[in-house]
Amino acid sequence: MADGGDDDSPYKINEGDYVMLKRGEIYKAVQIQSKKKVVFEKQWFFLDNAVGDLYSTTFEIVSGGQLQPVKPKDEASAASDTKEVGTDNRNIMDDGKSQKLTRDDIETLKEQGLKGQEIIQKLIDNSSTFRDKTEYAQDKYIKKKKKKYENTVTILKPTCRIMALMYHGREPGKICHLRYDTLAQMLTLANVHAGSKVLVFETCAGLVLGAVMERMGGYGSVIQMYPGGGPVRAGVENFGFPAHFHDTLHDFPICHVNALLAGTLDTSPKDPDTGEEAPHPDVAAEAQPKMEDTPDDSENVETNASGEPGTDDDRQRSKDAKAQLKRAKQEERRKKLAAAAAQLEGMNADGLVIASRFHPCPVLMCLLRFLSPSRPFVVYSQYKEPLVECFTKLKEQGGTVNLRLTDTWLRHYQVLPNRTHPMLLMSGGGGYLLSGITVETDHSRQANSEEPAPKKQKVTEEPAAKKQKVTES
Amino acid sequence: MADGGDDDSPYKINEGDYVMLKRGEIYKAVQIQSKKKVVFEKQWFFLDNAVGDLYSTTFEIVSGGQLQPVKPKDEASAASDTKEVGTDNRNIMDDGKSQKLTRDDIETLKEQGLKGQEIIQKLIDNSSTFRDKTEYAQDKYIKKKKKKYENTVTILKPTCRIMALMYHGREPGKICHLRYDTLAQMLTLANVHAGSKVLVFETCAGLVLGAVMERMGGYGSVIQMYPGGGPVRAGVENFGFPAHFHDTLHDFPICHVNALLAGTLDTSPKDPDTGEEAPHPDVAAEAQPKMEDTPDDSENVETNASGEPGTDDDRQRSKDAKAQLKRAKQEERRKKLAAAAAQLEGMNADGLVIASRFHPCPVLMCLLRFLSPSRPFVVYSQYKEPLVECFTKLKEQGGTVNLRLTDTWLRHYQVLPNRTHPMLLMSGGGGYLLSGITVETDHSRQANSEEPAPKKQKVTEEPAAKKQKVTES
Amino acid sequence: MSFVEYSEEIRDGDMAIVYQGHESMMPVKVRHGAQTQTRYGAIRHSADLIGKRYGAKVTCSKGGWVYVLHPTPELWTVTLPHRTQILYTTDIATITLMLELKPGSVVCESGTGSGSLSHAILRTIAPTGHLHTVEFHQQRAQKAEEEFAEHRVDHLVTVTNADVCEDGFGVTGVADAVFLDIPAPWEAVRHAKAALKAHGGRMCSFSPCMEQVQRTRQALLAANFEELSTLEVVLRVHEVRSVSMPLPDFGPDAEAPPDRGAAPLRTTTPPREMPAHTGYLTFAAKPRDRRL
Amino acid sequence: MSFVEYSEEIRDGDMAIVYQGHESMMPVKVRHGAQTQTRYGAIRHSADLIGKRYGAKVTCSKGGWVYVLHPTPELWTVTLPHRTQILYTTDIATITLMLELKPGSVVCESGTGSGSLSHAILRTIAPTGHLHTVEFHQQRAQKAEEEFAEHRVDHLVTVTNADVCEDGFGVTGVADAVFLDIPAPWEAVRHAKAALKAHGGRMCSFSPCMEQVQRTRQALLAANFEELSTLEVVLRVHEVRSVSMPLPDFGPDAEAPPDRGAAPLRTTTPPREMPAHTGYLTFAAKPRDRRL
Repeated sequence: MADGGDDDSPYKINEGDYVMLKRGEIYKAVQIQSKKKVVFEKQWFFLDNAVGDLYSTTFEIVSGGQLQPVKPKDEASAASDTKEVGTDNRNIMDDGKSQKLTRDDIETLKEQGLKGQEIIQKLIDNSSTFRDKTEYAQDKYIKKKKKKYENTVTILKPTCRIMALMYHGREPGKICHLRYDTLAQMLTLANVHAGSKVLVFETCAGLVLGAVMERMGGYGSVIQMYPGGGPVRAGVENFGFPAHFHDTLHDFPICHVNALLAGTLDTSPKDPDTGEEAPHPDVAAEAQPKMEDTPDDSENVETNASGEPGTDDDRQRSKDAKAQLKRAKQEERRKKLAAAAAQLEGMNADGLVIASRFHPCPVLMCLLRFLSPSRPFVVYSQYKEPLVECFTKLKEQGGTVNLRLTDTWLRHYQVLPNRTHPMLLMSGGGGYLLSGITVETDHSRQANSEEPAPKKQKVTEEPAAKKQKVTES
Repeated sequence: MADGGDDDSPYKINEGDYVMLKRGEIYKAVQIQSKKKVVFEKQWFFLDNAVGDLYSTTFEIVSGGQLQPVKPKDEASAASDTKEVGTDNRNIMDDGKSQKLTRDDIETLKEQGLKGQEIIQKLIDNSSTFRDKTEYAQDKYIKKKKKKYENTVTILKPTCRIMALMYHGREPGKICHLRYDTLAQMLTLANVHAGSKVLVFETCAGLVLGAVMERMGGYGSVIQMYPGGGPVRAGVENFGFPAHFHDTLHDFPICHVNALLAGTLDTSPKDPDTGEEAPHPDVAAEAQPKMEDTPDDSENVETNASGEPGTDDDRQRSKDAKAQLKRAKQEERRKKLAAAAAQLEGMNADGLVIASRFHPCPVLMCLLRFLSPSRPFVVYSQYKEPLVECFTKLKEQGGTVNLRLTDTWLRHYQVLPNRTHPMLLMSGGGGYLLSGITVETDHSRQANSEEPAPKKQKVTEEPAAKKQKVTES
Repeated sequence: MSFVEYSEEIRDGDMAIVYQGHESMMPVKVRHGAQTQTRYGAIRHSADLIGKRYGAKVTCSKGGWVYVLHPTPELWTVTLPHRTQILYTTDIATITLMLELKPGSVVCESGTGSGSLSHAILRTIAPTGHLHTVEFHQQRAQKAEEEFAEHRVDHLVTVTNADVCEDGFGVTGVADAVFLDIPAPWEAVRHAKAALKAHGGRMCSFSPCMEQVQRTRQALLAANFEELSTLEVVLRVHEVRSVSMPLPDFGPDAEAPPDRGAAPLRTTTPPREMPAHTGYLTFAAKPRDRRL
Repeated sequence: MSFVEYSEEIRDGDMAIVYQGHESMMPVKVRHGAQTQTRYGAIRHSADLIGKRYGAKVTCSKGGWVYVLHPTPELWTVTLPHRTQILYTTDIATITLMLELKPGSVVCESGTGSGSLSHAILRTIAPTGHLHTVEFHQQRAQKAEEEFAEHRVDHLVTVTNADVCEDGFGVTGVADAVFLDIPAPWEAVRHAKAALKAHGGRMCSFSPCMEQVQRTRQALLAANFEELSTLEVVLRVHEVRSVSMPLPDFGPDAEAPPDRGAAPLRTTTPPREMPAHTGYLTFAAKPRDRRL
């Protein structure tokens, strides 16, 4: 290859890296930490051996939970090799004797050091009914056995795609059931790109925020508008962004939004030495997380936890230190708040992305005010009804055009010789999106005036859609 | 063939038959009437020549609007023969000169007696860009030209399938946008079959009623519960059922339902000679169609229309005749009402099918009372929200099990060598169905008691669907 | 009780459906003196079932209760013992309509499989139609025959144990409709054509894979079938739910009253995973034979 | 204005989108002294556009008014002059995420076509990435190049007029991602592999027909691509509507008050017809070269 001289270093796994573990379609985000036990798919192991190896390497978990790189050939042995499919099951009689290997046999194979995939192949070879099973039944069989016997793991560099797949597969509740293709639509519809200034309001564990930051590439600025006591973004950590990305990230508590809009938010510095505990109720309010607003915080416990043991002396010293630390932290918070407020005050953001468990209507109506005219916004909701409400309100109020309420149907395909068909299972729904573009608002604002054409009011029960041209084909 | 001795007579087209005209995917229901001009796809012709020929014959419309059977070979010349597809259009330059045939050329071809399909083939042969067009563009081209030049029509025996396709394609507004696959679900979910007693409430031009009657095959009874001044069922005529089918059809105006349930409906006979104009306000109410309730009636105008000219004498005579006719009609109506009431009074119907533009919730809650326990019901609505309301109400009230709110996705496929893919366009939606089964209601009825299991109340925001097993794969 | 006729009352020898919940139903053969275990305890057929009305609520030995439902082809489909992959109601409904089945129709079917579709066909073509169903697997053919008798529809059906691709349906020129659910439907197309009436009729082939569809359509065209149409129907179930979306707190606002708390909402959610594919349905029409 | 950077103000030489309604937008090249006809009359660029803010409402000569929008790849997709079938936003969004595009990505694309996807790629990979786009058709390649310049993204893109199946992308070992939208993608798989970085990368092929997908996947497997995944994304647009469902009249009822009239309802309806298929997206990953 022409560029065989590529430097491997950007592709090397380092201590402290945030990485993604992968087995089949299962992902998990972890940090590479020395001698830290990791549990993945009910197996535990250590990532120490992976350090210095390259990303995308597949490892076998060997004795003592150590990782050992798998040779490329083993890697390629896909389940599809093992399949020789029966097109129907008219010859199957279930006599409970279809598997010739006993449990003892399998234990012996394991002791002989056979790898997961090899054991599964043995099981298939010794199944008298496998070949006659329908493909669907074969898939189910292999999946079950794989879960039981496979013990490899691939280490990947985190990306938005993988993070979205992981959350959707493992913890859809944490990301409001936002499906990856829906996230893809959001990033595109909001025209998220380097150099712009994007507002994000999300309660998706930081997945949406991280996705926006990845698309910004460290250029421009992202302002996270957060509810409750503090920004929730465990997911952003897992993206493993370079440090300078975080310089472009601001956050602003929504409980100050009205004050900011009214011009009553005071973010001027106070003398940190006066020792005043809470110079501004506004800013101090932040210090107390409102628990009812942060049910998604469970991921954050590691960073907050501090119930370690110590002597009484230790405790006194730490008390003083804590007080000082608290003041320093308050000052830092103030500065951050001032910086974020400055970003917002121009009312000239370039994009708005909302994806939360909150009712989207008040969120959208409030945050839209921070956008420049001719800028896109996109709102996600797991449910259609609240977006219908947003749509109606925006139509009444004006100031936006090109409103669309959509969802997508995602279908995966099995493409195999003589066995091509859509996958037998699919996601039931990926949630709904409302997107649009801001425009300059009239000085003399009228209801329903956002559409240029002097349109006739619809009075019939006929869907207006009839007249709508199909734009997507 | 073993049964070569088949008698053709049941397959012969007769004067007076209700038939379906078909061209491509376009259908129209008409009656065979001597010397009656029929307009179909902007062409007019007479069906007289079809009488005596067999159903499923394709005819060419020749001079003077006469029909002439097409020889089987012509029939088989499908559009797919004409296609030799370009896989992309990278070579197309649109210079406006792609068609070598002039308008005059085409007129000449027509005068030479070339048939539609032949003219289209000529057009294709003389198009310099056709071969290079993408398939999508080719399809569009052929469809356009077909519409312009084809002049064949196939005469089919009406069936529920064809009627459903026709209404969905031509006049979806008349059938509340009920798609044919949704109608199929309804008939199956309601377990409509010969020998049962089925209630139908529909404002779908009679399509749903006709579909139910077809499935009953003239066995059992169908009771049409109708709103407004009279049952609307132009569509049923078009099914062309044998006369005895109509003996099994009853109708009952819903404005008498409460009276019937309260036991206050009087259907006893009156002396027709007293000349009393409206012996029972109940029954008379029917005589005046309430226009606001029958916007779908436009199809019916032919049967009502009677503004023919005549002399004054004629008018006097007809006035007397009319009065008598009116009394006779009232008596007939009374008898019919009594018969329908008798069918309903047992409260032992076997099935309930609702598909209307009315809010389904009050309709369902009222008509469910006429069902025996352990009988299926199915409610169609173009919109999901009213069915959600039905669902909720039924859950509160009890008396039903196995409730399901569903819709279907219908996808057609193009399957051609190297050109297999889903059709490029699909129906946006086929409407929603709520189905369930009645059960005996408790004497001491409790809210939420219809489910056998003492279930825990759901309090989380997690969809219950998580726990739900996939039953359909 | 029969699958083609409703009864009011549960009788000895009936097949009844015990409804324990939406996803938990089971078929029970009602026999004097027999007992059936449910998740809420036992039910005694003589005391709890026989003579009761279908749809009745029956209290089980542990104090819980179930409903006893009249069988329908649709309830049978979700409770029948699987001997094969089966056809489900969504596809069955589409097949029934698109094949134009109705009382009096004569239908040929292969394979019989677990009889899911067969029962639905019988329900629709009764009381004057007939089903000729051909099953390759001997034990399955026998079991189906037993079930048809138990369900009192055996007078409407002929079960043949044969390989339809080799031997056809055993009847010629009698069918209004033919249905194929076999691995190589293209091998049975000529038999389907022979089974259909000389005046024409409709057929349907169900196949999970697109390659099967492609080969079958080639065979159909070669056999002069017309109006080929391949389609797919996917069912979506909507779970009705009440949710509550919290309202955000933007801080004190002079203009507007505080709007805190949560907005209740009635909505539906799709299941997290749903069946995306059962099979492709390919329909075709046999035109009437030329000779006529 | 540029497709990769927002401006506040409309300037001479910009490309702006005139919004006349949801389904009626058009791109306008802003030029001192020029005029553009809209459905509501003419707009004069010097007086009505230049110096105005993007998003401004502009009154036309006939008294009607339009909005002038800043161009985005998405607005371009629905307004661009079609020289070919184009990719739409739903597919573009999926491709962008699944190919892991971001600022700095190097991407190879063929064919350029009407440039719908190209603009979206450029938006995402700016300011440090690069797009190598190969177009077979000479005039189309030239037109695309002109448009990129007009849209001020030409510094991020190299347009090549070549047959990618014969000649490849003209670059080796540089791409993070490759996208193919050509009639015979299988013929370009080896070139895609060569264009991707030695450390690996992702590719996507868009094809309308399943047979194309099948052949492409065979070629991908033969070239040792991994993690093959074929999918399809179908967009549904929901039209928001207020409807009123009449309430039925069951006659006088002693128990309940009459409940006549109509129940208002806010709901959504799907379009009567919608695009059901654009193409299948097949994704694959090239593993890192063995030698490393």
